[in-house]
Amino acid sequence: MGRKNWLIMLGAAIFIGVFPWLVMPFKAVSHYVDVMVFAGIFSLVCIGLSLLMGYAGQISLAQAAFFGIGAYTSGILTSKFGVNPWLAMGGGTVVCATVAWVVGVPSLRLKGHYLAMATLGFGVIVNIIFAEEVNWTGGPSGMIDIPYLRMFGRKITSDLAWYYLVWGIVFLVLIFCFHVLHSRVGRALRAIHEDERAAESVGVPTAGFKVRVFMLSAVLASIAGSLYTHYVTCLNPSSFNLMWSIRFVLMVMVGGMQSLWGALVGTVLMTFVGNEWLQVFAELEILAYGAILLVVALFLPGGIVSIGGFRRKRRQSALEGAGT
Amino acid sequence: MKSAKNLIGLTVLGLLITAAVLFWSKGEGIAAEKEPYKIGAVFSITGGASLLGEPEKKTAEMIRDEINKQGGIDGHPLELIIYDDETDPTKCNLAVKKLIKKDEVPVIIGPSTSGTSLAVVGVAEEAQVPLVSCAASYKIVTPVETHKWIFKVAGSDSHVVGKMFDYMKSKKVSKIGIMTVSDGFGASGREELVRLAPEYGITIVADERYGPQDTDLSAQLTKIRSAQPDAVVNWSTGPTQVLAVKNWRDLGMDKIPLYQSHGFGNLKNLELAGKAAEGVILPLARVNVGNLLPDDQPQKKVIMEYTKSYDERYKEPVSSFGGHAWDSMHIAIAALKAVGPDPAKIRDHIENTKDFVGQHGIFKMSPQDHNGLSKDDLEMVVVKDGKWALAK
Amino acid sequence: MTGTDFQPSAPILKVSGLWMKFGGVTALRDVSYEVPEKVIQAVIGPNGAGKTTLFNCISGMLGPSEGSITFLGQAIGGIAPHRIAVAGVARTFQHVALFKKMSVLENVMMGRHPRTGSGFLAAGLRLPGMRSEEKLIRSRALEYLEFAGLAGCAGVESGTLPLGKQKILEIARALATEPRLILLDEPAGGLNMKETEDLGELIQGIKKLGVTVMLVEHDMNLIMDISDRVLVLHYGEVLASGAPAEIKENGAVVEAYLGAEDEE
Amino acid sequence: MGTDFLQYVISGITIGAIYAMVAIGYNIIYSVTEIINFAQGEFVMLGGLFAVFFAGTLHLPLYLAFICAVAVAGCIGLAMDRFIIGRARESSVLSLIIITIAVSILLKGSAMLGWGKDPYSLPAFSSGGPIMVAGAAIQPQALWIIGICALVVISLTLFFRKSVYGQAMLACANNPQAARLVGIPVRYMVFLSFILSAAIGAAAGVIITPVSMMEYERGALLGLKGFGAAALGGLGQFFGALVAGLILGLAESFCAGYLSSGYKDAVALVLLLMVLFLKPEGLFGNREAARLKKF
Repeated sequence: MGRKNWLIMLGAAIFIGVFPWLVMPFKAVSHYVDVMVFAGIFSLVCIGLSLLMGYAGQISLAQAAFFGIGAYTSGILTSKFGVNPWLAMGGGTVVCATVAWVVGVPSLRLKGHYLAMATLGFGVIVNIIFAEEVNWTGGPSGMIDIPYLRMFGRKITSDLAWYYLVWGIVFLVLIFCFHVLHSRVGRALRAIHEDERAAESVGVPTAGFKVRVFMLSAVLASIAGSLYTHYVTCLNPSSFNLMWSIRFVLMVMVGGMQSLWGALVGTVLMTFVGNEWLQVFAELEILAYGAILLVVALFLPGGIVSIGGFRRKRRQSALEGAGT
Repeated sequence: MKSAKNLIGLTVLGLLITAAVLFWSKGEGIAAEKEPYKIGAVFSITGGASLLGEPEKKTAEMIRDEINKQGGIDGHPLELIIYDDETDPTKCNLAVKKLIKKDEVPVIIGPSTSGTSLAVVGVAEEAQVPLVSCAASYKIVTPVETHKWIFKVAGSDSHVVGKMFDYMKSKKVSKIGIMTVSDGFGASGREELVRLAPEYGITIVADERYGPQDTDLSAQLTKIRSAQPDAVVNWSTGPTQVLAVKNWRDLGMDKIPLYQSHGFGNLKNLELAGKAAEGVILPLARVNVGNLLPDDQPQKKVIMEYTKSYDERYKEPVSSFGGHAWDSMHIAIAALKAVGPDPAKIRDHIENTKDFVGQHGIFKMSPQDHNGLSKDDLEMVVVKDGKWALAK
Repeated sequence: MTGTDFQPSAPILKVSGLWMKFGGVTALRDVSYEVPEKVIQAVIGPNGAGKTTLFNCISGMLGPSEGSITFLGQAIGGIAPHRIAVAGVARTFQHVALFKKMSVLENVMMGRHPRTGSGFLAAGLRLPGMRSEEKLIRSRALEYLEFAGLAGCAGVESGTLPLGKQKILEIARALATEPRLILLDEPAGGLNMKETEDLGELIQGIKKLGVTVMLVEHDMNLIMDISDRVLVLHYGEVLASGAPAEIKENGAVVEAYLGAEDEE
Repeated sequence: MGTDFLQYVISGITIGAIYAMVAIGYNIIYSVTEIINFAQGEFVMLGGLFAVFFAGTLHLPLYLAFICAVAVAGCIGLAMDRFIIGRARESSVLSLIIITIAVSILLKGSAMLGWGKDPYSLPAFSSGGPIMVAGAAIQPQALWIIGICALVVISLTLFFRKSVYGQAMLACANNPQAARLVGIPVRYMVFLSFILSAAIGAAAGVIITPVSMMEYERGALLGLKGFGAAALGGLGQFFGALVAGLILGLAESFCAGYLSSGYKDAVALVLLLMVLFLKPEGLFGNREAARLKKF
């Protein structure tokens, strides 16, 4: 990955590292750490989605479903079968990857609205299953008593520990994804996005790659879901409904699909907007949320990262990246 | 150029919002003479359960104003901090954390629904802040050993179901068909119906479900009808319970009496269902039927007061849900009055609440029971001439 | 690889009984033809004769309605284009289809795709095998750029190149897949005289590498200069085939062309 | 058994007719602009609530309330195109999806502020109890719903087949450039499509309110089902939308009756997925035409 991306990553890592110490002394913003834990969890979903949307050019309105499949797999395995949470997390990724493959192979032949529709339908079906399979999932009242995550023999309960754990994983995933993007595979993805026919002509199995990116995004959502499960220790189908799938797409859109940084910026921003900053509007919050979306979609189609010519930088760093 | 303008605009907007947030969090309570007492509240004011959260919020705000008009709690003004969780467990979780960390409240009331309540039980427990939920599920307060800091003011569904089954037995009903909405409210009700039926010698011959936004329940009712039960039980909140009444009537199922859950306890439902609702039977908390109670009923006074002032202020009838907020607010206020803003002391005080006369009953909390209600706190009610009447 | 003499050998590509129908339109009608190895095979014909359709069938972009296509003894009719590319058929497009937002070098590196194998995990974890492979991809891509005379603009965004260079780049990208057969669809279209001359040299260079070239072209001078064999299509049918000189003298071909000109 | 079956058919057809009308709303806008308007469901909700406003608050007679509600929704549709979608005509499919979702959030939020969170009802269009047919009950309102749906489908089909305006609208969809060249005012046609689609959605909302009530949150689900019907029947196919709507309604009703009522929504969606996977252009769509659509 390029030098610029490393620099940005270093900056971001430093910021994330000191953030809790910046906000904790101030009571009014001390709970921002909690918001950031959720932002981190959602970031994992959105990084995957950004790969799918921005690089493979496919839309998915089913990310919340994968998020939920990961979460429920973890929840069920740990609370009902006593499986080690980390193993359960792995189990979740396997389940998600399999489901994504089964759904992805027929879906990804579709495009545009049709693909949006197919993924949306799948997402809603999964949510109905969460609500209906009461014996497994606890149904609409939810699943409780999910064990905490343990690391080095200790329970992870403090918000600060969660914060660093989640963001640590986010950065590992980011590095992984940047490496993927600046490789043979990443080039192939960009090629598919630019011209599918030409990509096929140089031997890129476009359908296969799309399915694999879809699977990767599902796996990332699954990891996020497992983390969510053990953080909240309670699961409810409404955390994984269509509204959340739409929210994830919006986070990526608002940040900018052209780069993974966009997904990150958009997720953090929208998590704060949705949970914090709009609360001053009270009942008007829903209007403010809609208005922000509208403004971004109309006037900033490239997302927030397109504001400062960020996209051009990415372009250059990608070139450098090709050399490393 | 354009993007530069956008950038500036967004930055300014961000700064304004931050400034507003900071101002808000600092600005309140400056004028108070004595340190204000805080109560944190999380309700589902919007989203799927907004029909619950809305009256809860209104009730809580009304009580705050009443208390402050009377000079606060021992001279301490009452500060009520309400967050909307949008009926979303994630948002609810964050809201409770915010109440604990940012607002440092010594006691929290809400959330409105079982799903959201369960999502924050762990948070309150971990932070050791007492939480008085307004939702019904027994899972919220059991087992008590791991739910030391959690209370709830809504009667458990087992009380409601028990009351209903008692009444059914007296009416010689032995086979019932149930239909429940597939959200937390309906799922929890269904669980209790299925669990308790054998104890009362009742057989469930049909078990149907539907979505909270369904537009037609004829199919479910038709299926129930063909199972030939002695009664139908519908368990939901919101428009579907009115729909159930209408469809039940339209299908000509009058001979199979329709029982509703306590969720039906809102005069608006009677208005919407109109004539179709005649004869519907349901167990109801006394808050909904204040005027039907005999004058010597201990709850009569508080219920009539609440009914009157709520109606005056908001021009709408009270509902069960507002009643929950009333109970939780007053339990919290009583604790604050007795022991001051110390979470641990408040917890102990709430746990020892005895004979607290509330809207939903007379609470008898104990270390074994963090709810304090029983099925005796409910009344069986039948709809007669578009009004509630006590069922005989 | 030393001489430029025409030395017929076993066919590398065999098309037999090929039909291609779109709804009511028949674009190819019972086309049967063999292309020997290591030749420059031109395909000509008036507009709408089915030349590009033939290329699309060979490269897998279209599945033929009927008939078989055999490449190096392997039936490739109707299989996915990327698998045909792996089998050793590369192509360029009539309207340049570069990855415009990628650099010139990256475009050629894309060409190495079917000859390399590291996947998501190897890339994401930056495994040693993948890193050395990436280095190799880069150096091989540079070699192909050198061959095509584009080494000077390796870092340029390919969409910004002039058309002539874009066409050459597309050929370089196709060559990077190490094909045994390369299909060039109107490579000289839109090029000026000098560029066309260079292109001719490049194509002959490709032949010297041992790669069979099939080209669709309208520029008759170029075809007469460089091709070893010419196939003439007309209304989806084979009208004539043979050495360039023979085709030039063929009455039917001349008539077909003149007729077509009249229509236009 | 027979009675039950008939009852399932009746409730399936009634709700199916509503899905069909919502689907037609999607189809009109899609036919002319190739945009999927994710706010379509909100027009249904607005139609119902405005009818409540005109009939309940202003005490207009029911038929006037119906007309006014449909007209207001039409104006909102027009405004939506004029001030929002019109500015984003060149945006990508993804941007347009987001924009219409944003509009739906705005409409829903405004409705919440305007009407509150309570459900509202309307009196049925004609009084009288249910009609009993072989033991199955048919509500008179169900007949209204089916009748109005049929009327909408027939008049729209005639409109697009026979009238100059209808032909012109379709021409805009097929090739806006050419349409402009032959003198069709494309902008005007797009306005018309938004008005028509919002109005039809609103009409669906008005006729269903006496049966199922209406509250601010109802739009999304109805929109989703209607969307399913539109896709099932083939985007842009009016007759297909009608048949697909009825199929969806019947499938749901039968699933609730004979299989599991909890999974009834899933059945409709599984049906939709299967059609998308096996015949992406929809049951009545044209494969060649679907391929030509620019996605």
